[in-house]
Amino acid sequence: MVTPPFLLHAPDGFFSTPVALAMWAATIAVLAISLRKAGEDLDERAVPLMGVMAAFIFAAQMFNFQIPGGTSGHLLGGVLAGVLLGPWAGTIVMACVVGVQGLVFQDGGLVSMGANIFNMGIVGTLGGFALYRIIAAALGGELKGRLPAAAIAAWVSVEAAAVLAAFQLALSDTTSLGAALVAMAGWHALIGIGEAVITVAALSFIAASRADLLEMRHMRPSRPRTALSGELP
Amino acid sequence: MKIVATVGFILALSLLPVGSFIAIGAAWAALVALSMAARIGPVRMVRASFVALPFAAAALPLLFTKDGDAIGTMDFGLFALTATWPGLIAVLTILFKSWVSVQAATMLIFTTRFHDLMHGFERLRLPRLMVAIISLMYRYLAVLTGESSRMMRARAARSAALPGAKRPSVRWQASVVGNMVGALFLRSYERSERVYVAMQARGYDGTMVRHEAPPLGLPGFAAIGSVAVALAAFELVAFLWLPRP
Amino acid sequence: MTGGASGAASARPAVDVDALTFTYPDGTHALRGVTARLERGEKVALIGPNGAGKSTFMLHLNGINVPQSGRVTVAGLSVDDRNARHVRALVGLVFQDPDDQLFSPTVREDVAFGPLHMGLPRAEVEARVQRALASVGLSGFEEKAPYHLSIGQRKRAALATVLSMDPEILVLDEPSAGLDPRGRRELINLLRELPHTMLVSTHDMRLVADVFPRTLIMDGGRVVADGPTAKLLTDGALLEQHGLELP
Amino acid sequence: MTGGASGAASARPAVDVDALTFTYPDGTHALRGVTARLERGEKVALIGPNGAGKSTFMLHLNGINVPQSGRVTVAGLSVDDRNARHVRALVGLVFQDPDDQLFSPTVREDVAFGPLHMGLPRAEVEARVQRALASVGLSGFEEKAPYHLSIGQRKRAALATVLSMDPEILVLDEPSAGLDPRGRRELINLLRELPHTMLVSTHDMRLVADVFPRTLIMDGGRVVADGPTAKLLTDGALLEQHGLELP
Ligand SMILES: Nc1ncnc2c1ncn2[C@@H]1O[C@H](COP(=O)(O)OP(=O)(O)OP(=O)(O)O)[C@@H](O)[C@H]1O
Ligand SMILES: Nc1ncnc2c1ncn2[C@@H]1O[C@H](COP(=O)(O)OP(=O)(O)OP(=O)(O)O)[C@@H](O)[C@H]1O
Ligand SMILES: [Mg+2]
Ligand SMILES: [Mg+2]
Repeated sequence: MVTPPFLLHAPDGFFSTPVALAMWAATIAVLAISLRKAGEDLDERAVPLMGVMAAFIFAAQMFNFQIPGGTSGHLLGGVLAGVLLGPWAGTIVMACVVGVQGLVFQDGGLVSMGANIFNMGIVGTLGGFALYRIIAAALGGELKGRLPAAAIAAWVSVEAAAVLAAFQLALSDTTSLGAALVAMAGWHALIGIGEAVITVAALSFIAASRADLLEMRHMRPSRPRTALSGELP
Repeated sequence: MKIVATVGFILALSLLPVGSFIAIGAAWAALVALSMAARIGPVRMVRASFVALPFAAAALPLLFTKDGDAIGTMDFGLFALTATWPGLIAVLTILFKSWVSVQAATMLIFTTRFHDLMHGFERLRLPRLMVAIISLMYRYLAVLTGESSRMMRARAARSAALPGAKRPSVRWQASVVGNMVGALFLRSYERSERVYVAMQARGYDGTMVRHEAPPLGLPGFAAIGSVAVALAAFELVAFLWLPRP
Repeated sequence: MTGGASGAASARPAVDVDALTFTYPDGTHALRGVTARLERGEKVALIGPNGAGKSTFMLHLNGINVPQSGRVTVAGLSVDDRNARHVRALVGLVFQDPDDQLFSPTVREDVAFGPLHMGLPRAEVEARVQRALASVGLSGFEEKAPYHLSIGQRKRAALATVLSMDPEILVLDEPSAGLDPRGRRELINLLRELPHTMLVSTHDMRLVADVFPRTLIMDGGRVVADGPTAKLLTDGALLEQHGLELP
Repeated sequence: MTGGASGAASARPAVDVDALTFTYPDGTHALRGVTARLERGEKVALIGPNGAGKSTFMLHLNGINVPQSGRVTVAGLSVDDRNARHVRALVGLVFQDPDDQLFSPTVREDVAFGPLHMGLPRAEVEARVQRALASVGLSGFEEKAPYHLSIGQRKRAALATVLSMDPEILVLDEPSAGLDPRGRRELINLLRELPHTMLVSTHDMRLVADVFPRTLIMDGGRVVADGPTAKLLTDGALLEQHGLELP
């Protein structure tokens, strides 16, 4: 019933107005920067690529698995989006995902959307990607080093989003900091493990099938393979 | 226009002071009246609004952490939790606010076609790149969630169990999900390439040409203005005159 | 021992479906009383226009959908929520799009998924993987990424992913879709060789005529005809009435 | 005025391709010297096994791929980077999967996409949308989301998205894939009625026999046969050699 990562999708009413508006301001500022940066290194393929990728993140969050105890785990996708699309485009895509979830599917509120985008889209993707880059560089930059880097970044990104949400709830006087931290951070420490396993498995799957897609930060057209374009070399 | 009104409405709600149950109730009544006018059964709206419930857990601790007159104490042996009146009121305020807000947003969705929503965003100066991404995303949501549910169905079809055999580990299941995510990514990536070629074939060269959204005009601004005045008045009344416990 | 699925079942029909109905949550009446019976070892085609309910019906045979009313019995085992997982070991369901079915980085892992999930020991899993790949002619492809296979190879790999579970009954949804004529020919030969009880839905009348002695026609959520393929596929009026055509 | 595309072209062939080669960046030689010529108003089928190069060839006719060597001329206009945009207004290309082609939230927006990008005025765009939808039998579906259409309707909507650009030449990749027999029949009637010059790739030999007087067979990146359908499709040895089969 309760799909835990979506506890990060706060509905309206849980953040006080000043907190919600402040987070909106921060979100808009970062998105503006992302749009400019993404505009610099994406070509006219950007629109179809990012549109379909946003739908992909959304659909990928549907895959679930049973955790003993009756709940189920699934992907959040911030670090994955950052690694696959680059940090700026990934941030924009995640913002669209969270935005549509709030607007169309009532998964998170409208006034609180600024905070939700900030926690999941910006901290998760931009922050997660930065961490991924730093660790990957420290490990030598090879694929072998990049997978553990992605694992750590994925775990930290979920945990950081949860801690941030806890602080926002406490600042809003919705709950006490201690209780929020214990509930959110504790629970998401576990969720984060799932996130890390899924992110690593997804990246190694892609590395095994289309390593070229992981090489480039922004993608170029390559071979479209329709359902029927048969015999491969 | 509707977007502005909805966000304004929710903003006004969230500004209400703790304990303004009458004001929240009034806002809810207004919403229900509107929904009747728009012929969406209130049942449909209320049902859609229960998504906020799981989040109630986050507010519950407040019940115990506010100082004030105690309602009751739960004794857990090692420590005791004391629920207080101010705590209860705070929790209820949050829950009601959030419940009514969700219904307001639901109503926006039920009464506005996605297409018009996009036009609305263009008027609100959402960057065109994002508008274009969101419309494409919305279009391909159905296609890709269809793919992901078929993949899950195929997984279920092979998830057999022999009597007495042990369950596969959580870790293994999580990595299977990771593989499925990877497979879906490749399918989606290739889809995006085919979509790009299909767009190119019809003259796309990087800019999305669309019909301009019809301009808002004087009536539009007047409507927004009056909504703003109404909400401000509502706020004032709620702060100054309506009784709160 | 729950039902003597393999030994004692030989006298029982492989599949026995009685007055099955199914309505999707959005109110679509997809099945309005389906009754059908397959004997062990029979190969039966299931044809009918788009939306007839063929796929919905097939999902019942393996417990992914459970009967809302009516009854489905597979190898003597009644299909319900409780033993759906057990039934899945008996019925191998292959979907139309092999990309839905192949979600592992290598062919081996995909074919091993079912046996691993059943909790079989490692050596047994490996033996089954080898056997399943050999029977579809893909021995030696263990380490390939399914992604790099041609459409015809992916179709066969998808079949191998359920053969490795040693099912008694194969249920295939549109196996020939998207194949070129040579690929179709290979598929036809493969289906002829496999010894399993088979129910196969398709729009490909040539495939029906070539492989299946018996045919069911569905339309509007019901089985509207059931008989020898040779007889049904020459009844122009019947086919016409259900939006089908002569092979 | 760039080439008198419509008036003076009547004497010229609709499509003229000479010694066209194309290699993908990964080194696959997809086309190894394709030569072909279509007269105005001709309806030609393009058949061949998976991977023969049919789709790659079709992408050249509309300037999405430009010739690496050899020459492609469409209605007297040589296809190169410079006039690719102009060529796209002459050649309507429809892809196999209608979900790739229908990328807008409503049918109207999708059908209007081409004309809008040609810079036509609003009223003209709307008139063309109506005309295109009428000719595929989908008038009244303007506000529908593609998601809510059946597969047959989506296929026809995809065709409307290029008809609205008023092309001279239609290039269709696998138009009958996934349709049930009735849907196929409707498609066949539609293709017969449309007056355009047509090049259509397919694995559906019945479709070829029913609609196209002339057929091209491709294999291994070359056109290996070209002639009247009636003659090619009865040449069992030729078909066999290229992995095809009699209709
Ligand atoms: N983007 C690409 N990059 C590299 N190779 C490609 C690409 N697209 C196709 N190919 C290869 O080029 C060859 C021709 O492919 P093409 O899709 O044109 O064949 P086709 O005749 O359309 O096949 P089908 O009947 O399966 O649609 C094949 O070997 C294919 O694998
Ligand atoms: N998940 C779903 N929710 C609601 N309705 C559905 C769903 N899946 C199928 N349907 C509807 O149920 C009916 C039967 O569909 P089904 O897919 O079983 O037909 P089919 O015979 O397999 O058709 P096709 O030949 O196109 O595969 C159709 O009217 C279809 O629109
Ligand atoms: Mg079906
Ligand atoms: Mg092709």
